[in-house]
Amino acid sequence: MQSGIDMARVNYGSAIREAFVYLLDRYPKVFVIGQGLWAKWYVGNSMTDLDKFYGTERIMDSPVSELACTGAAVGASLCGYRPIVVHPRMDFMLYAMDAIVNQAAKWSHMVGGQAHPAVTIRGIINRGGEQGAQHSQALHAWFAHIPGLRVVMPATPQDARDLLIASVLCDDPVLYLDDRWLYELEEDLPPVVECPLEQEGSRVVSRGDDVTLVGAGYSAWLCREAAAALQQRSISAEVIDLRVLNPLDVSTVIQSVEKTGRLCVVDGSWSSCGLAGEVIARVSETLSPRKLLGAPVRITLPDAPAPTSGFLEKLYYPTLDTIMETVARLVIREGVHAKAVD
Amino acid sequence: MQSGIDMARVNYGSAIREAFVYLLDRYPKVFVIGQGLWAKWYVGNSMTDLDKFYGTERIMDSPVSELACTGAAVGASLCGYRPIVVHPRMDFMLYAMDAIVNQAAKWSHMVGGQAHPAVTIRGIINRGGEQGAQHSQALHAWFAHIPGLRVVMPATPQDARDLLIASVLCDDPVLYLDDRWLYELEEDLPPVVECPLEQEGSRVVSRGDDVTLVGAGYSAWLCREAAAALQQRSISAEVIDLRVLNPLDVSTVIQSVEKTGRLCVVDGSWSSCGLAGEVIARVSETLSPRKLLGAPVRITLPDAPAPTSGFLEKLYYPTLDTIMETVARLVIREGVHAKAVD
Amino acid sequence: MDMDSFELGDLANPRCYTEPLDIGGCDPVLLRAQLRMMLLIRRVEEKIGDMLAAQKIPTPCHLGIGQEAIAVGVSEYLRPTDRVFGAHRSHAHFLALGGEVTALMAEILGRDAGCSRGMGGSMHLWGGSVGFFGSVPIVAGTVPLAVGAALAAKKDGESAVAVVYLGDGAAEEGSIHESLNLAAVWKLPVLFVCENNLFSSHMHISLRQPSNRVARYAEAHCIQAATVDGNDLVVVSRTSDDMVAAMRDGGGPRFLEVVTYRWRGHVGYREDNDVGVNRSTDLTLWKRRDPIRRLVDALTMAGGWDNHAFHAMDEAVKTEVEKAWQQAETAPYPPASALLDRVYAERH
Amino acid sequence: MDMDSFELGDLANPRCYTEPLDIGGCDPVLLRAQLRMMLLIRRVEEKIGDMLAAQKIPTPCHLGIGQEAIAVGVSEYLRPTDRVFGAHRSHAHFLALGGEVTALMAEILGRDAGCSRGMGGSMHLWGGSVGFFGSVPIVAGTVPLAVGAALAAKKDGESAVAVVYLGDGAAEEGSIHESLNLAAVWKLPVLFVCENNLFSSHMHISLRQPSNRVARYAEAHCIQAATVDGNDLVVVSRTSDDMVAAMRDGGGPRFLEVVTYRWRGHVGYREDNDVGVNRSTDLTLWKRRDPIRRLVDALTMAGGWDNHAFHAMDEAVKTEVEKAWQQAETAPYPPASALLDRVYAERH
Ligand SMILES: Cc1ncc(C[n+]2csc(CCOP(=O)(O)OP(=O)(O)O)c2C)c(N)n1
Ligand SMILES: Cc1ncc(C[n+]2csc(CCOP(=O)(O)OP(=O)(O)O)c2C)c(N)n1
Ligand SMILES: [Mg+2]
Ligand SMILES: [Mg+2]
Repeated sequence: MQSGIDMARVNYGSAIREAFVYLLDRYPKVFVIGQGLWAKWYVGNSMTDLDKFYGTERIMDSPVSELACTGAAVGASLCGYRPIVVHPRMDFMLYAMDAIVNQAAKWSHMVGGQAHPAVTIRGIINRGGEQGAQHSQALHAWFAHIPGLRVVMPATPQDARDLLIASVLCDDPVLYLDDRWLYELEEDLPPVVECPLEQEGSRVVSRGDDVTLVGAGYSAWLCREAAAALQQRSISAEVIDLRVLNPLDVSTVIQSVEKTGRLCVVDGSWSSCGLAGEVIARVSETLSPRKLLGAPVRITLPDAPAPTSGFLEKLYYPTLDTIMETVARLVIREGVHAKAVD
Repeated sequence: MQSGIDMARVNYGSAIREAFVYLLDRYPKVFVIGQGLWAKWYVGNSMTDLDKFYGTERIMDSPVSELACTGAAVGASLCGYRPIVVHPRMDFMLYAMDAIVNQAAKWSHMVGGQAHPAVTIRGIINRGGEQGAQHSQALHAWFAHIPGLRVVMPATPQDARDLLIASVLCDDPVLYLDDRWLYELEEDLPPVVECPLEQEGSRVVSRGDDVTLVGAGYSAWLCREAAAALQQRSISAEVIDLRVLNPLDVSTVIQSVEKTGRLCVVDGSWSSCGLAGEVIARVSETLSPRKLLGAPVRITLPDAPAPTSGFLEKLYYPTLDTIMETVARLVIREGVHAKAVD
Repeated sequence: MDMDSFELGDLANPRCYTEPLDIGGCDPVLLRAQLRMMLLIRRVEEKIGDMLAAQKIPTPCHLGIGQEAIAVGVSEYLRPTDRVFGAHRSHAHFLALGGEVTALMAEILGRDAGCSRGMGGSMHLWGGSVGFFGSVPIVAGTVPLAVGAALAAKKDGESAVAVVYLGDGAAEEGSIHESLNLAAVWKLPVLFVCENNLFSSHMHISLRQPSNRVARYAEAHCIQAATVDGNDLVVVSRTSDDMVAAMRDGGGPRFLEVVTYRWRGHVGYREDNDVGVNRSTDLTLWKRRDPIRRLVDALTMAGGWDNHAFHAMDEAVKTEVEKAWQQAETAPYPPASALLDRVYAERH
Repeated sequence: MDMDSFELGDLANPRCYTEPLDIGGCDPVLLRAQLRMMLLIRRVEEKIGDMLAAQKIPTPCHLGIGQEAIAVGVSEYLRPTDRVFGAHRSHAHFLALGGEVTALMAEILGRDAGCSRGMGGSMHLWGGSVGFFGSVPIVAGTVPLAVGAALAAKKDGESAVAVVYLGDGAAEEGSIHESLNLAAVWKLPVLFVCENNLFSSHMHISLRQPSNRVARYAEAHCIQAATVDGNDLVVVSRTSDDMVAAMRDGGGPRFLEVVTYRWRGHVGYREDNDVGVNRSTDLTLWKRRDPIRRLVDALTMAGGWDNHAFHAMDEAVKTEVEKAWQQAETAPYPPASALLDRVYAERH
């Protein structure tokens, strides 16, 4: 670390809170609307006491009306505000799809680029804990399917903070999707430097030669952990954190797979028409098949809604072990030291 | 054609109507609910005068309440009925996502397999004609992403009829997605033979050796037309109609690509996390890369909402020409007569 | 519960309210300007109808002929800093605010000179400079947006208001009710203008709702509402003036239900485009409740106005409309790059 | 508009309605059975609360302690052929219909013997044999489903009814209003039971709606509604009896608003789990409006019932609850295959 830069250790949840503080302090047009903003338990530690500091006019807890609240934020954004809508679970957003997909995503295009809904829609992925099928979904692939939306999925405390700031300062509608399973993750953060969201994309977060591991959000974290553990087995994995899912930039993935010849994509949601398949498709359509030492692999949820019983939950979610076994099989199947041909 | 079988020439729109007639005649528990069912123009010729024949109690036109109407159909299906909800455009279904995705898709699983919402949700893909961004979407990939739903997308008059019947007789929630651009397509239909939806899957609709062309719904039709035209250029394309998008069966595609070594997937919706990418991902993760003579290709919409101006619409939708050029490039790039190695 | 107040009664009866308007106390100069605006809207829409019939317009158009008094009355007291939203049937909403006829025509023809730069057509209008924040065809789609625009106005603290036009059919979408509640509980300056034309496409309101006065919903949300003859320019103007003034003073949301009837089918140029319920008898009667004719009659009775004056005005309007159409027809299409360049803000 | 009828008034005042119930004209045998059911529900939920505190239950549980009279009163006149839907706080709804305590406990513990075979936990209950069609935690999620069940009942023509429990918070979801309209316009036999406990998680109704009587929405949709003390078993029973009887006779939908208060936090076992509005003073008062105590007092005053009888009943109930819990605790988890086998019907 360079000296002279103030680093502060924060976790993912409080890094999100820091982004709110940063934005609310500096940008009077920023306000927040959503459910649970005046409660202590809805959004973990990611917004603690913001209502006390910034007032209930800027931190607006709301009736149970996901559609109108989201639509209202879209409308306010058309009047120069930069609202952040908070959905404490992505599952609740199914009520708000019209505002997000029919209105926000299409508004700029429909009106000839003359107005832009600069709204940020924060959807929290909040799985596990025996919450069951309606309180566990991660629907990022849906939003990544829709042109006009930007979708970010931070995997680290720094990204949790900086991508939220970038999302809110972006003139387009952005889905900011954070994951409760990451809230305890700690990191030393430098001071904020604003960066335009359009310039953010996927990033190599650890270097390796044998296999390319790709994920976003919590899955990117799993990939990093897996890479560290694979090191012990003498498998050198390169890890790529996608960070921005729409527009999706896979250039880093392609470069990496060109080098490693092997691809494993991890995603904590469903497989079919999902994010992992998209990454595999992009790599497959871009690279000559000869560059690949083996068929790419994805690790996703089984084709089932989330169960409640903790016993079944353990079988349901991808774990470090799943990834390590899969990667080991992928690498060993084709021999660690095979090299791609041109 | 075998003698003794009664064939009748019908178009896709009236084939849908025949399925309604078949179901309403034989199954007293079938009823239909949705917008425009008593109008002449909403659903083309696919339901003409059904209200006159079966009464407005079984053909229920509805208030403009997509969510409650869809939810009501789900509820009725839990009481032994087999309702068909009609959404004259898929765009309107964005209001109904909770009933489809949180409720219907998960109901069986959530209650331990003790109850099944045997509801059919018909969404019409109704593009073009300068209708613009909110009246042109084809969101089949979204539903293909959700376990618990079945998704069918008929490309021929016979499938339009038979898959509707199979959908309604299936005990699971089914999205039946038909396409207005196919309504004039004619075919000679044999009498109905009921077939369980679970046994339906993708199908090779024309044989070829040089390239595998894959599509669903209108895109499958485009593929068939393209194959016929490519014949003239001495390119032999095998065409696969996916028919059922969830659960998606790609065995035919894999077998075909094993033979042809080349894959081109056409989809009339967006690329990212869409159907075409899913097919490519499945093939890529199943087949050894050595089986491929070239990188797979997809032809989809540009990453933009649908424009209104007819001038832009022409640039927006994939055409026969797009497919033919793409396939020609794919085949010629790697040489028509190259063969895959094992 | 007082079910009487749930019914429109005579307001829905086309045999009533056919007499000349009561223009007592009105400014005659203003009235003539409003008449001209109503006439302009009508002639524009008639022209669009003709061009639809001639198959010169491919995009679906929803004509509001017969409903002109509403937009003209409501717009009278609005300012360019207010935020107005429409829906699928919004030509009048756009024009009444001062939106340019050529920009509307060009939009309908999908040209780059259109008010939405040719990206939207009839169902997607935008007019930032006149305070028209946009119209889109998803039923009820703009209603929550208008609530948000009112929230923004309240935060701005400069007494701007938001206005959203919605139909009796739109009132069946749940988001309307969520929006009414938000507006009420947060006391937002938003005027919901419900154009109750008794139909949602082919379906009469009696087939869709248990009673025909839509304002009962607003009242349930504790929003002050009025239900008036939507074909009476004077009543619409006065009521919306009062409501908008109260809203500017921090009085919270208002709901204005204006009872009217559209003369054409749900979509397209034909009169008979609605099935399921036979409209033709009613339509003949409703044409006698013509908002334009009733104002003209009143002006004539009041003196200083005659047939001649009317025809002169009409000719001028028609010329304007023809000119606009011709300009629009020759305007270029958007460039091919518009397809991708207008998706995100940054690519400009 | 008559805004008075929009307010709950004394019904929301915990100092009122604390006296023993008026049980005049009631069948004492029935009353005791109902008392036992209320007691069973309370003891079951207290047990669940204790087990939550002891961290023996991982799944989120929403306790309805204090609200027992509602489910018991409403269920009295329902038949197994009726179709009842609940939501996130539905233990009482399930038990009052005759759902087995063991099946509930096992479900909460995620066991295969659970009423949803361990796939749902506390927030997803199913009891086909007693007419409990399901409860799920998406707010308002089941309301349109109940409308559909009522539509099915009407089509069946056998005078079954549908019932759906919803909260005051749920009334803010647009789908409720769409559902009310469908029920009204199609005259469907569905009883909307709105448990107005004045809170939606941490938010008091005064922060969420412009007035606190939810039944005003139903009235706007022309649905006959009543608002009653939800902690008065007799009143709840009688009103729902009347309503259900009218519905069986083809009278169309009804809306029953029952005013109550929950004694625990929104989720979990604690009392103080709500923030933003200080509940503690009110909670102390509301405990004096205890639906069980008020019935016990009334029975005691009427004679033939005393403390001793109550304690005997209570002990029997507690024993039953303990036994059920122990059975549930030792029941096996669903097989691993359940994950995929229960997604679609066909794979059985
Ligand atoms: C969500 C949605 N559902 C259905 C439609 C089809 N549709 C277009 S306009 C309309 C009727 C709306 O009626 P109303 O709100 O009364 O407006 P009017 O046409 O009478 O002006 C309908 C059902 C749509 N565009 N969007
Ligand atoms: C669609 C949706 N939005 C938000 C939530 C979070 N949530 C769960 S229960 C609840 C409160 C509901 O209040 P009410 O309907 O009054 O029922 P009560 O808890 O008082 O019984 C909320 C907001 C949810 N589960 N689903
Ligand atoms: Mg209307
Ligand atoms: Mg409540």
